[in-house]
Amino acid sequence: MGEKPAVLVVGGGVSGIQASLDLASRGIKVYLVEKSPSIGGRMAQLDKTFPTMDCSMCILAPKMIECAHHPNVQLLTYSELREVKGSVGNFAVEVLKKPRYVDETKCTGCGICSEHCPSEVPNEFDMNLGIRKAIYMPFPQAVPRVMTVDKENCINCGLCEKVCGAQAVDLEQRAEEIELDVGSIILATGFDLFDPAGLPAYGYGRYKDVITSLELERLLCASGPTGGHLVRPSDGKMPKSVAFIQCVGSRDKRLGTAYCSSICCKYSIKDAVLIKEHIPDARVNIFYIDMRAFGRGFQDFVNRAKTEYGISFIRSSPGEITQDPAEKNLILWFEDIATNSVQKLNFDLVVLCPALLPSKGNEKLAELLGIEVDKYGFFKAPNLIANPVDTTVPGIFASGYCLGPKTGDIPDSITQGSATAARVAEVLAEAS
Amino acid sequence: MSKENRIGVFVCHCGVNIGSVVDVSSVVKFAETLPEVAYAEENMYLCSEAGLESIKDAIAKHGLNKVVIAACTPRTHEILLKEACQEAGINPYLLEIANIREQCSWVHLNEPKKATEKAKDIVRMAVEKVRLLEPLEEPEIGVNESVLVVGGGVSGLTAALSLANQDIDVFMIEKEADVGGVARTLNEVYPTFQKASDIVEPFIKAAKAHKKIKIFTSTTLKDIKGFAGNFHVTAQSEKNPIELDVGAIIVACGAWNYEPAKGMYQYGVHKGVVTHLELEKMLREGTLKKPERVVMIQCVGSRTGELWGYEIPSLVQSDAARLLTKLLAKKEEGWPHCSKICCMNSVKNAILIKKLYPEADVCILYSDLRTYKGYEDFYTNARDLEVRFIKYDLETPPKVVQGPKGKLNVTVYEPLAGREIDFISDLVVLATPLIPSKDGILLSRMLKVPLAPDGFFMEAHPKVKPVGVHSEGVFVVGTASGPRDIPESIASAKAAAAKVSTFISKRKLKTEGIIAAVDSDLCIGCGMCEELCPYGAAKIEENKSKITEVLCRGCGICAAECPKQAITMRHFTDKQILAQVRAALAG
Amino acid sequence: MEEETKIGVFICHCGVNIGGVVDVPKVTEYAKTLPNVAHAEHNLYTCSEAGLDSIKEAIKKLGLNRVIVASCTPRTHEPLFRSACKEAGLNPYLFEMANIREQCSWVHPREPERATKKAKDLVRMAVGRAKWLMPQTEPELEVKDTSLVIGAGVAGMTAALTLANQGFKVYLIEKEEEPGGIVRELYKLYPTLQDASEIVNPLIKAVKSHKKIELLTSTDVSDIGGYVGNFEVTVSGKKGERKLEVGTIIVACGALNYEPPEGLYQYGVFDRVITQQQLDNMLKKGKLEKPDRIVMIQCVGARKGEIRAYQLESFPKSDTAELLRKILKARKEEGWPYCSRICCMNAIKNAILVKSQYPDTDVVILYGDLRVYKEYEDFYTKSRENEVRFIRIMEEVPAEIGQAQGDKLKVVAYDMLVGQEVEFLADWVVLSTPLRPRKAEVLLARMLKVPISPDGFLMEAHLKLRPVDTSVDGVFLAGTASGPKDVSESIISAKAAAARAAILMANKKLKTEAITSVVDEELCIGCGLCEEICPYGAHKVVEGKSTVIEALCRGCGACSVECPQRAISMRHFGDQEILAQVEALLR
Amino acid sequence: MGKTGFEPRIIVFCCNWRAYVGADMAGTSRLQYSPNIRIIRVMCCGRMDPTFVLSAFSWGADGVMILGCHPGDCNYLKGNFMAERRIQFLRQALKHMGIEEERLKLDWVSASEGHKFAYLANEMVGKLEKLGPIKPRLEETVDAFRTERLRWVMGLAHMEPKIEKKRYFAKTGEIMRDEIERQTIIGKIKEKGPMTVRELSEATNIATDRILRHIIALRKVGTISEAGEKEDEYLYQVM
Repeated sequence: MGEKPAVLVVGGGVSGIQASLDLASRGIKVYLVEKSPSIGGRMAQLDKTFPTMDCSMCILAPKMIECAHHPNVQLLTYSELREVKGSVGNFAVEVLKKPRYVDETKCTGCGICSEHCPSEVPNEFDMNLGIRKAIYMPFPQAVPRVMTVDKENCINCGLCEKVCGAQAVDLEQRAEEIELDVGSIILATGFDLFDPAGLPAYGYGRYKDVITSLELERLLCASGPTGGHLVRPSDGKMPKSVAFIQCVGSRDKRLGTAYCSSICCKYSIKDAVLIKEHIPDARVNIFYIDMRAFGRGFQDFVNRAKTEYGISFIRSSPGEITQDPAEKNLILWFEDIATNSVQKLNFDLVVLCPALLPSKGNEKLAELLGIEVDKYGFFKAPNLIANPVDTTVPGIFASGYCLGPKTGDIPDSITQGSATAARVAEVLAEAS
Repeated sequence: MSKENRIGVFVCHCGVNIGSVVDVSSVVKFAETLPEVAYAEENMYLCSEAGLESIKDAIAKHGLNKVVIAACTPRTHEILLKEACQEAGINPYLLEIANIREQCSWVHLNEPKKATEKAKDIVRMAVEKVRLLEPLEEPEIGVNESVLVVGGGVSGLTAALSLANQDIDVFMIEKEADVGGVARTLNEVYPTFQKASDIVEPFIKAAKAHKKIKIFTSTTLKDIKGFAGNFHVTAQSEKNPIELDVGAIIVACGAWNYEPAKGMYQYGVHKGVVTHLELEKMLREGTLKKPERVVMIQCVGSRTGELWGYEIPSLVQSDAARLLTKLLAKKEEGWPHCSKICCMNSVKNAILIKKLYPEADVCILYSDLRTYKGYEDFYTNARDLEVRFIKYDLETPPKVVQGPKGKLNVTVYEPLAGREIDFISDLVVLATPLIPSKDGILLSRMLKVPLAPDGFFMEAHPKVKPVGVHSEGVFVVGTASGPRDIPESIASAKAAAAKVSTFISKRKLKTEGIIAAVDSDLCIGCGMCEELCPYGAAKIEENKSKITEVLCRGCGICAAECPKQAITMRHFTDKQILAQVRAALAG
Repeated sequence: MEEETKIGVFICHCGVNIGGVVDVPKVTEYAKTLPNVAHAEHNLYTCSEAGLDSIKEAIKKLGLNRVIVASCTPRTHEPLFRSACKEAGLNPYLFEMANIREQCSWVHPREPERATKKAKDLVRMAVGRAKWLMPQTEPELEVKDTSLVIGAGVAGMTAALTLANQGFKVYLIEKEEEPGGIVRELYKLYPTLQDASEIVNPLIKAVKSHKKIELLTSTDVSDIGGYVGNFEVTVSGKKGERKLEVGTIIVACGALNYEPPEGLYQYGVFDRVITQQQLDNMLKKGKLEKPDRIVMIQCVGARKGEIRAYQLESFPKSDTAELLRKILKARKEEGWPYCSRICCMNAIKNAILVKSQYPDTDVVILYGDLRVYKEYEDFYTKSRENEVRFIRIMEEVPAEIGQAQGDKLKVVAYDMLVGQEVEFLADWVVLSTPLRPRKAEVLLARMLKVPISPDGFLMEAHLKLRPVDTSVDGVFLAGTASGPKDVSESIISAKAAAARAAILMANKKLKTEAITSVVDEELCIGCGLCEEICPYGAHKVVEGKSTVIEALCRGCGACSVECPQRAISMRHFGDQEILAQVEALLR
Repeated sequence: MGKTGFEPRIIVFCCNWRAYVGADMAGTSRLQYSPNIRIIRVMCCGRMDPTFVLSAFSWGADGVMILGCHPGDCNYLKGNFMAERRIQFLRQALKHMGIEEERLKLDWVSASEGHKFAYLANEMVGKLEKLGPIKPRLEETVDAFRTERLRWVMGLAHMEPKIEKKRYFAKTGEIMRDEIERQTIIGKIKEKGPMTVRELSEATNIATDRILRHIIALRKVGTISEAGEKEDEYLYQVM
């Protein structure tokens, strides 16, 4: 169906994947640009999804594979948007394909190379808790199933070249500039996490056992660094007491992130429940300001967390975390609003639920595309209610968390993915 | 090794060499206590016929299947002993030699107890290794039947001719424009007073004429690759590069004549001071005007100077490199060895002068007069011609200064008279030694042949293997391995030629069984071995390393580096070496 | 299939992934010995270009009519190999895969022998199965490129327009006289506080004028038949019945506001106890004369009561109307268990509106959790700046409403922060009530065979991954039909639904699985058991014989197991094909 | 050995072509040196596998000498250079193991340098007498030099780094430390049975978080796995 102009989707998270598939399966050519080596985005990093407790990867992987196999989808992983000219109907786009140092057509993803690679690197996919090699696949289900050389950490020893049965490694590979003509652009660049080091009182980075929720996801995940054995990073002890702190950076005017990230309450409950399933006799406290488990299915979830799993919810935002020098346990100081008293509790592990921020590239991207961002740096919809997935430039749409917390969670992201697909189809229909 | 080991240990007294320091019988007793040792005995001289016989007998009698021999260094006797084992039906690679002479008794003469302890350890180490040894086959390689002779001097020519006459192809490389070497520049040679040319010219003619000999003049060696039986030689003549494949190499690059440092005995300052080489020239060309007196000084630049002029810790340079610098610096220090031929040479020239100008007074200042062999009467002959021989101490060498009327004034302390004597002399002739040649030193590096402390080629064994060196297929003749006069050079050349022909005629040559083996199950084809092997013996084929046996020299670099420890060195496996280490520390 | 079976087996080393453990050549040799195997080979990477080519070649050259690849999991690579077969002119369903990596080499790396044996078994099983494979074609069916949108609320209209704009014919039916739904009633919308009309009216105008949209008001769906691509819908309106043939259906029937039972918070007892909807209405009409204080109570009838799990699968069959009555009655009393998601913002919005009209009116919001999620935080802040008071009360202790002097109401609640009871005199008590499913929905569900979620809304195919799809192909959900949403969320979901529907219609054709059930008319007695148990309604008994609607059949095979006459067989997973595997393994 | 006073035990690896002959030369010239040394003949000092040296130490050697041909004289062209690079690399490892550098000596002895051989022997004995007996006995670290990862990096030491030197050596150093610590961990577990992170940390005085990191790495390659629990901590076993 060549007559329809192609579409560029930026960001290979679940939202971008959905948009791509919906467009592709109706005969529209899609270029899916993803900056990391594999599509999958944040959802791939999650252990389970609330409230159904589906294994995140299990339900995502088929979509990823479908995307990879779809004749109308061309994956441009490990690539970035360089330049965009033109307007709706005909954008001229330049994509920079970063060198993978591996021939995608030859690599079978067998992983022998990384087995032998001497250079170890903390795996960002595992939130740096796990370990990967300098030549690596970020996670076993990665799509495309192709290795990538991280030159930052590569010592250029060439062992990978030698052991690769398929002769796929090419350490001399160069970056590639790809020119694309597309009729419309969908942005699905997702989010980054607030770095809790910005709130020194919580001692993130200072105490190894103060971690972020995404780090926890990896620790809980069966395919994570510890194989799903929940241990605390400092000494591998099973945490018998865990605290969740909500709104770390969210709803915080000082930090200029006044909004509610709108997923933390829900996933905290999920994670709390998971922890109880891992370590039944663990004490889990969730410190919150408002328990925002909004929407269908969640109230029940909260109730079960309380009654079935005996997770206790404390309405308070803790002031400080200190460490008991002897036991290395963490002491959490907070004001119990129910009783109006300052109290302290000991914890083996403290999980911070950081605010979701616009992903780092957004500003640049917005500049590149000439679209506006809101005061938080999320892409701005011209009319919040009537055209929620449009941006301020016709023909360019946004989907998923890059629109800001408009998106609650995965279903929202997917719905928006489809919605943008519809918008694209509309404008292309108009255009043609 | 399914069959259990029965090790025989033989400890050698080597006369008193070992026995006088190491308590041999206690070593034997100790050996008997070692695991898998079925038999142990001591022997006065294992390398003697009797000794070898007793080894063979013991092997037969006690059903031994492995042997440890504690004696001298394997470098000299291993072959011999291996053969003995072989004759007794034991694979030569199941023999291990414990070196308790060079590396024990001889170096701990004053500590017999500790030396004995050490000897025991060494024996235990050998036993431990032997337990793990496995029989090896030695892959055979063809031998190239042509020979390279480096240097076209008398000895080179001799060797070349005698080989050619045995129908062996000979290539001769000479860096000068013509062959003949030093001998050509000589006048008459002692003791027969023949013209040197009368000796050399026939050789030259014969060699040039011989169809089996190909001579490359004005040609210098560039590089030598390969190994015994299959050397690949590249050389450079004025015009074109030359490539040769030969089975053996004869080094006949000769020696240099020491040229005194400027000012030494006024040499290079006063034209009346010359070396014998220069004197010979005058005599040959008859340019020597009648002198009133000629003073000859012996041992100029020889028998002086340190054996090694360096302090050990700071030593990084290779000896070859150091020799070169010394050589080119023309140090006053001179060379430590006695050049052996100077005395006769001086006597000869003295006689020649006397014959020419009987009135001329010829005195030879010497410290020891070493007219060895049958040259004594040659010496008396000179005395009869009233050549004066005056002794001086090496400690107080003669002094030479400008004398009246352009003559020279030589002062020497006469120890017998106990006083100084002055001579006014027209001519002062310095007897300077033969010293290693630059070419020799360079060649030694190309051939990886060690040099002796004095800088000459080092014979495999000064007595046992005078013309062989530490590298198979390479032979040294003439003055390359030390000062020799013409007859001696010729003799050595003939000897070498004989050795070479036998070496060549083997046609097939067994190479070391000590080569690398790859366990391809472990090999991941990383190519480290290929990268590091100095001989290109390791190659990656289908992601696995393959060793080309004839190329492998057994250095073991690959084994030491192999990331997967997939490479084992036959006869020097990790197991075997570690067993030795353990044994060494077991005591 | 009279022609003899010629099976080609291709075994993959997958580098060392398989080859490193399983003895691939052995397995290959073994494969050759198996019945019907005409060719067997092994490749380093069968999935590589070279590998695929060798498959194609073999098919053409040797006339293979079955192909087996023993390598990794079919889940990732089957499509690749299938297409290779296709290119070589072999029906892709004659291809079979043996998973000897994920399910063999990778899981038994330390037991090569047993792994090899297992690999052999797996190959043998595949061979056994391959013999019985039949060529299959994936049936295609027409998809009508017209769509039916049920409900002309914001969601419905948006969906309709989105499709129409893409050139699809859309029937938009609405049971009221006018399109617009709930939103038309509303005053202003959060967070922009723009008039609802600004959103609704343009949509209404658009749908009325759009030539691709046929708007049928005062119309109800009376019956739905057919299946994806070919639904037959009967609608009844003023102009009587009418049959529509559409390819897809979008359900946008919206939701209702929960009306509290009489007496809950004195609702219906005191007429100054009203719902947010009523307040909104008064504000709109400007009927609200200046009050001193308004107290709002959140979560009235929401987040309460138990969730009942209905037997969903049996649900379509049970008497819906009856069940429905029960549910709604029960719910009326105990309220709905879910959080309605929009009430907090809605309350805040109204509070702000009141404040903007009467700045000195005291507005108090009693809440348990304030769920102003997303960026509505600003909105929340704004209200506080307008001095709206938020009081967190203990949810377990609901506020009490009583009559006070005059027409004021007394509200007593327990303030968590102060930790004690607080009392207010209020002119109005406003209850925030949730959105709840409407009756029509459940009735529709029956016709559409779309299951209902435990809380009574229509259920998505997958809560996470397919939020606007339903388990019935061709039927999609827009707006509040699948649960509470605010206006923009409804619009998004409507567009999403439109997108999903458009995919089907744009392709005009729908390829369905070839792996479906087939009925043997001879054997079928039309007992209808298959119809009973088929989860997708793919079986219909027509004239005493069961027929399969391939478009609906997903190939689960339940029917073929249950069929008492064994008249139903499955394509590609027939009894023989499966038994052959078992047999191959065990015999 | 039942002797009074400290008798350092020294293993000397001699290359077959020069050093060994040099040692013989010392004998031929009757040069006396102290009998604490035990010579092991290898074809070339390039054959020296670090595990030989480390084994020697772990089995009680107080010093190890490796003697080869002078640079440029190697019978195998470059074996001695290789040995040198390798030994440099090995020295770093010794640091991690707390073994004094002087205990390992690499030097060149040509066939004619009997003097030098004797000198070196005595010098070494002198040094070691000062140093006294060797303290650590780390069999495990020998295994570190059996690991592919470390050996490969060692092999690389012979080639010019293709990346910026500083980064390169930082990396290789880190790899060495990792492998040594990991083998130590494995060794300890093999010796003592399943252990917890904390127990391991106490037994090896490696920080708990490093231990955990190693366990994560070893777990990934299936070397180590959980083996039940022990007061709120996982026990780890070697597969």
